[in-house]
Amino acid sequence: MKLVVAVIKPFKVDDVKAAVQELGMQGLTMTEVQGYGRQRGHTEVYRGAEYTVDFVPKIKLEVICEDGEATSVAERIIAVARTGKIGDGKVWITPIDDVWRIRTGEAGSDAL
Amino acid sequence: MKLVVAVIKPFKVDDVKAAVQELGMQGLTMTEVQGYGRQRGHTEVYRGAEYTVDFVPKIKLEVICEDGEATSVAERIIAVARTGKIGDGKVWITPIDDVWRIRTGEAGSDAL
Amino acid sequence: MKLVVAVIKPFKVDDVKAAVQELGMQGLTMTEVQGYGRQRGHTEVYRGAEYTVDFVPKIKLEVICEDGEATSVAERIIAVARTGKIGDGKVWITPIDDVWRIRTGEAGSDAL
Amino acid sequence: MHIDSGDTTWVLVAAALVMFMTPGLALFYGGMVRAKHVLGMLMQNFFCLGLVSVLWAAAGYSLAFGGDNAFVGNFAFAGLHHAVRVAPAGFALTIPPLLFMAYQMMFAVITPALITGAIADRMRFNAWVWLLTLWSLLVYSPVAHWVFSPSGWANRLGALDFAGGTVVHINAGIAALACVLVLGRRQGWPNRPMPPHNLPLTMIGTGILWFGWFGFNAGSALAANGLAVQALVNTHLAAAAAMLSWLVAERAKQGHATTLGAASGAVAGLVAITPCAGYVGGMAPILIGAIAGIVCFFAIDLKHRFSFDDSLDVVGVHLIGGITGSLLLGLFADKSVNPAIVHEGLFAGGGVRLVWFQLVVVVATLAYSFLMTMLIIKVLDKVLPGGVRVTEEDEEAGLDLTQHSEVGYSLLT
Amino acid sequence: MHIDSGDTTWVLVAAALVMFMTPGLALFYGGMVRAKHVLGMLMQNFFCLGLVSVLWAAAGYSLAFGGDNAFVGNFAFAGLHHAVRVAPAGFALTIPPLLFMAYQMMFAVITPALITGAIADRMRFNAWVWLLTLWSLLVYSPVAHWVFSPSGWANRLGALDFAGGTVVHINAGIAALACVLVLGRRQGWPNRPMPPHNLPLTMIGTGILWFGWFGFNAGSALAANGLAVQALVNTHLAAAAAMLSWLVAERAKQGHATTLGAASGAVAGLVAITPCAGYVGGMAPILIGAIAGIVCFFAIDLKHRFSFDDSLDVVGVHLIGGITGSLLLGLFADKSVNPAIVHEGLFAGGGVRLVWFQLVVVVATLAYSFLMTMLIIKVLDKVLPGGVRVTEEDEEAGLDLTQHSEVGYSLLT
Amino acid sequence: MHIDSGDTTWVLVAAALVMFMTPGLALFYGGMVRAKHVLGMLMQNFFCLGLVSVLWAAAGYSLAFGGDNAFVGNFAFAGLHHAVRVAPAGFALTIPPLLFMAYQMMFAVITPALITGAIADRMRFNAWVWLLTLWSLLVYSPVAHWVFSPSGWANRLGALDFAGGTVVHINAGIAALACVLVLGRRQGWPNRPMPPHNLPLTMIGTGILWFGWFGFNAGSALAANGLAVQALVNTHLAAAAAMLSWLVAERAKQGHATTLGAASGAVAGLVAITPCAGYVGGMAPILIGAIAGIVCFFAIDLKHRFSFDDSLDVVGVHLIGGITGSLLLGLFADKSVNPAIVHEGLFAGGGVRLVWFQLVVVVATLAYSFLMTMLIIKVLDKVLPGGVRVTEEDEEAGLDLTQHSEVGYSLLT
Ligand SMILES: Nc1ncnc2c1ncn2[C@@H]1O[C@H](COP(=O)(O)OP(=O)(O)O)[C@@H](O)[C@H]1O
Ligand SMILES: Nc1ncnc2c1ncn2[C@@H]1O[C@H](COP(=O)(O)OP(=O)(O)O)[C@@H](O)[C@H]1O
Ligand SMILES: Nc1ncnc2c1ncn2[C@@H]1O[C@H](COP(=O)(O)OP(=O)(O)O)[C@@H](O)[C@H]1O
Repeated sequence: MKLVVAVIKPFKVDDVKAAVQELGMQGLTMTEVQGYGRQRGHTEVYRGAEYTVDFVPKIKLEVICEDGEATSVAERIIAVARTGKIGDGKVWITPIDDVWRIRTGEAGSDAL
Repeated sequence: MKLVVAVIKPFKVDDVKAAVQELGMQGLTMTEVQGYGRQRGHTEVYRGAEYTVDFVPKIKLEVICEDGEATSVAERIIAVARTGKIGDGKVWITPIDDVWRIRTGEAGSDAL
Repeated sequence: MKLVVAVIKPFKVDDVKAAVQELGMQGLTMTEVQGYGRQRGHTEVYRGAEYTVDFVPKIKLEVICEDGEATSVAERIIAVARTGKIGDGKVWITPIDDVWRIRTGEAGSDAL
Repeated sequence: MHIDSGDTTWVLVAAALVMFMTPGLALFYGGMVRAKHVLGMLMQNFFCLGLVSVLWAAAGYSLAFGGDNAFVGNFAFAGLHHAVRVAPAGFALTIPPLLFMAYQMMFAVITPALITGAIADRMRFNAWVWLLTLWSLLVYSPVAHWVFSPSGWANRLGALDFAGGTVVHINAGIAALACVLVLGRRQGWPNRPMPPHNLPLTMIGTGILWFGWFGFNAGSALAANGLAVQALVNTHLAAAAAMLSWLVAERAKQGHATTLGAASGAVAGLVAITPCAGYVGGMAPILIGAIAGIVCFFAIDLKHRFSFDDSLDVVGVHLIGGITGSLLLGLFADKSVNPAIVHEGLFAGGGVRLVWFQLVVVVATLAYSFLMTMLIIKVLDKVLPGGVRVTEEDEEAGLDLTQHSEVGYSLLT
Repeated sequence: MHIDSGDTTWVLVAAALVMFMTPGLALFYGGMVRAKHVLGMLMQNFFCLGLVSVLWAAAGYSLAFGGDNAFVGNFAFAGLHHAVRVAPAGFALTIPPLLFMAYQMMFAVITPALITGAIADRMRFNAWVWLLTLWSLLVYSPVAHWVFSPSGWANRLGALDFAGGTVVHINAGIAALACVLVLGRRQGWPNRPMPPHNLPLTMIGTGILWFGWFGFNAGSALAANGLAVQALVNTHLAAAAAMLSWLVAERAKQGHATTLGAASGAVAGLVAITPCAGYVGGMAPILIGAIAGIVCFFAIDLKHRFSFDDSLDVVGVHLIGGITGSLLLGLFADKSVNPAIVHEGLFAGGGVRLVWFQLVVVVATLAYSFLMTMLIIKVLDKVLPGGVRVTEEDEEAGLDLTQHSEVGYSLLT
Repeated sequence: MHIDSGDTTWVLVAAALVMFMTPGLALFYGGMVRAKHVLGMLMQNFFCLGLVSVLWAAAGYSLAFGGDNAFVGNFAFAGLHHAVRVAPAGFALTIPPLLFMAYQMMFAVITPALITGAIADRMRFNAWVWLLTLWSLLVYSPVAHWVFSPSGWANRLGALDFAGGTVVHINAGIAALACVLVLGRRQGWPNRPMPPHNLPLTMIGTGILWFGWFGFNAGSALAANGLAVQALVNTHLAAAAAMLSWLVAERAKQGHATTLGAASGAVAGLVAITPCAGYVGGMAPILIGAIAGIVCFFAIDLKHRFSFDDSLDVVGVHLIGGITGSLLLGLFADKSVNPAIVHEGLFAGGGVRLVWFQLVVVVATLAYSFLMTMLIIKVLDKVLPGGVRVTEEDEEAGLDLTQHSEVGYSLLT
């Protein structure tokens, strides 16, 4: 089992979700995160005091899938989430020892 | 070291926390996430415009534990977080290379 | 590739970000989380009803880096995030199979 | 009939202020529920402005102020018939009669709205619509007639209620208790924490309520005269003193003076001074407020002692606060403040007679309102498909989504 | 000239209430946009208080109420010259003339503010400043002159508009449409969900609007008399009835009565009763409100049918609601309510003449306002560097950050 | 004594409006602090309504308006003794004397509330309670006596302050500075970003403040006459002009016109016009407002230059704005607007005498208030266990949790 993690631009969530679904994945988990990287943040001004905010809102998606599916899921996300502008984000894959579905207790592939 | 990750229904947090504690785990980290899966989302209506919201609020719990404890932690979470209805969530285990406690710099088991 | 994960006190974010940057890391991802551990939470009172809140706001930082850099990143974070008081948090390292930059499709080290 | 433009202005403004209290109450309560129920709460309150206003024009006003029966009005003013030119029997108004109708309409709107605080987070909206309709016509109008109409038995008895201690607060408070007994507790109460989701919202509501209450109490003089001024001063000082005494009690008992406590104390004082506003003077409002603040602070514990889930303390604040004020009036009512008083209070040398009359009206209101409300809600629970309470799943998911298909906040889009 | 202190107080209060409506509108709209645009919306509204007030004192008041031309005022009152002592021609005031200026100023402020709901989330602030300046002087003042000034052609014709059905709502509503046609749709509309970010904020705004509208409509009697009372009652009942009818329609069509629907219905009723407030009586306001609630509920679908992104339904609520009220007045206007009526409505036995006059003024307002607004905004789009619309990136990032360098909420610091 | 119902209504309403300003101020400030301190801020403000009102009835009113000493009142009205029937010496009221007491009470409440903006996020609640008590009796009442009481030395001198430029704004502003100097800076200031946590809340507060300020300034005419009207118009136009000038300055200096800037500018204009409201006319309020907007915009930088953490710019806006208005009045005061003026302003041909008198009163207020406040807070810091400032940990955790055991928002339950 693998966990594919993607940090993407927020407005790409629906497209990526649809794309992942098309590949047959039945679910995913999404988290609101703040990203720091090459993409510049912004400046805020309150009564003359200027604050630089370096973090940019991003969405983190996590998809658990079979070992064999991981790369294709990652590639699909990369294709769909791309705008070509700085800050499009990252995708990475980490190993998973085991996974269970809480409702049934099923493990492994059956848990997905 | 292992990281046990659970995505559960929000109102189960307190029970799961208590259960994990009973197993001797000294801490955990919780994140508010949005889940997409078999469980249906809901529809919102604003002045006639209907929006389907596919994501359902979930809680992600992360517990670091010894290799040998991981499965029992996972099983305990599965037992406690189960309602038997769709959307109960997933539990998975990932490997950890090393862990430290920031306050003391202790590593490995001592860090927990 | 490795993923260094740190759960720290919120007001340490800027310092840790700066420190990680000095080590040459080009980016990181931050999530607002709630931690449970040795650090006590607090009590709230609303019209006589007392609620104990066990969870304490924490920040989770994730940094992807080369295998060789992981430990030094972790150590640097530990040094900077330390206040010496309970609740300073944890740092851990997990393996990553592969990583891509969405914008360009570059993989591995080039993705960072 | 002489119409005075100054008096007319004052009652126009007072009507507007009392109208504004219902949105204020919505926010006061809305901030105290959990985020997933906030719209359900706001809606139950705002809806009173819609439904009760129309019912009032159609029949409620007439049932409260038409005719000269001792127990209930008639249909003489139904559909606002004659209401433009004819004042209800027994009123010597210096304002257009229709303005009296409008001013009283705002009271009819906010009274049932008070109930929503007790039944928070678990009533089907459909059931609320029916409860509101029936309660407004069958409970509010008759009780208003007893007390506010010169032909009402309570009024004739010489019992006093300047601006609605019985009609509004005790009436709504005991009705709230009846509803809670039928509805049952929120799931998880009292073990699961249910902290207010947005106290700044509650404080906005508190500010609006305090502001509007000047119209409620001082407007009840129906003229811009010394009595209105006395009522405004009493209102303000009672709220202030009750805030202080609540905070002192809270600090003593639990170690902290809370923001919600300040708001709650102020409201308790406003409730208690409501019946007294035009009948007491000097430092009496400060005393009445201070007593009410402490009494209500301890009264909110009743629900824990007797295990009924009066979610936002309508019983503790409005019922007990209203009773406190109504009975204290038996002590403090003072003819030198208001010559219209027939029997003076105990401390003004009038003996216990007024205390006794006050008690009679309080008990009568408690009994009538409790029984009628019980009847109404039990019948509704039987008759309405699905009963009066939402399903467990819907309660868990929240009133906002399940009753109204909306969510309160989408801060992250 | 006799100054009555009661009347003066009422109009002082009414002016304050109408002023308060602009912040109320800001919140009403502000809660409905997405979080990243909330300050942009609040700012566009609050800014009207700053800019239009100064313009009004400088020239706008004079252009609306100076002189006796049928189409536009003159500069007799410019810079408030003479405005302290001299009432505009044709007014027999019992209040200080300067108060009339102030009261009308608040109308001039809120009218263009209504437009902001249609153009939400995509106009450059700079463009709004210019649009506001030109629209206020070239559109609002002349149309106000036509209808509100005794020498205006619409007023002379015998057409009726008690408090601004044409001048305020139709005028702003059709201008909003013109702006939307030039600006285009928000990115992603109508496919991308754009739910309100903070409905409690919208409900605060609703409460303030309802409260303030008493000043808007009942204040237009310019005296504290029976007419003001009738206007207040009409205003309240129409809002109530429209809330109910909107909710019924919504429930029937989509299965749920929503909080936003309750607010929207109430505003629709308030809009429709605005022209009628001092001209109808009895249960007519309930009828007018109920009709407006349903009509506007269906009207908000027009934008989907014709694919124009009237973001917060200014066309559906203000334009259509205003037309509904103005035309229904042709049916319901009733001399027994207000003897100043020249031609009575159809149902009061006055024949179709008033309907016809109402139609003429509605059409004239639609035509003039639409064309002038179109002209203004097209010229601005050419002349202003960067045009009237923000860039795609700025729209994505939000008006708050890009136009004002601020964010609305930082709840987690 | 003739009581006029129109005048009485106006002052009743004005009292209600000024009361409403304190919740408005609470929200205005509350939105600007960080989320963990929001209740602390709201509480400090709402608490003024409780404590100061009771103190005012007990002694404060009497110390401000009792007797005919030049420097301070006496105890003639203490406990509201005689206050129902007897007006303070020198007042020819057309309203019930008790109403004058109530109206002035609202000023006494909001003045110390202004200080909370400067001391945000770091004072123990306990210390605030004591500071409030002492400041109210020892600073507010005497200064109010000097200026507002006909027997006060400043009043006798012929210096002018229509609605509290010195008594309220300069007095609170300089007291705020004294408190800040003793309390010290917030941890991390000025390096750590401390952005406003909820600007929509601040804008709600701004709307309420603007609305309430009509009661504050126009109510100070104590009658519903041309003077009240002029004061209302001046108030509105000054706020409008100051909003514009602040935004222009901001835009010029930093490239953006901000929402917080619009709110701040409006408040600066309201502050500056306060002393002038019933003494100037024509376009003078626009000039005064425009000047105040720019002056205050630059004044908020003083704290950075001199490194004192006046957290929400009470010094920059209220102190400097109040001084600006008080001195400009020396130029613009105009007998044709208000015949009660003894010495006219420079531009009205009265020479520099009034400027000089204004300066004397400003300096006297600055000196007295600064020294007394300094004394009070230093003594409290010594005497109170724990001093006046919260611990470092408590400041980090927030006033809400540590002072009140509450949190402002729980949006996710
Ligand atoms: N080394 C890293 N570890 C974890 N997350 C990273 C890392 N570098 C970038 N990110 C995440 O990816 C996002 C995009 O990165 P950025 O450098 O701005 O653009 P790009 O990926 O297009 O080069 C960041 O906002 C951050 O959330
Ligand atoms: N493949 C997946 N990868 C990551 N998270 C998943 C995956 N499938 C489901 N989830 C998470 O588990 C939650 C529950 O899944 P769901 O399919 O709704 O019910 P169940 O687990 O009971 O079959 C989802 O809301 C989502 O957060
Ligand atoms: N076993 C664990 N698994 C995951 N997170 C943990 C674990 N133990 C602690 N944490 C996280 O670390 C934070 C700090 O832990 P705590 O025990 O309070 O202090 P310390 O690390 O200084 O001993 C917790 O708030 C929690 O977020």
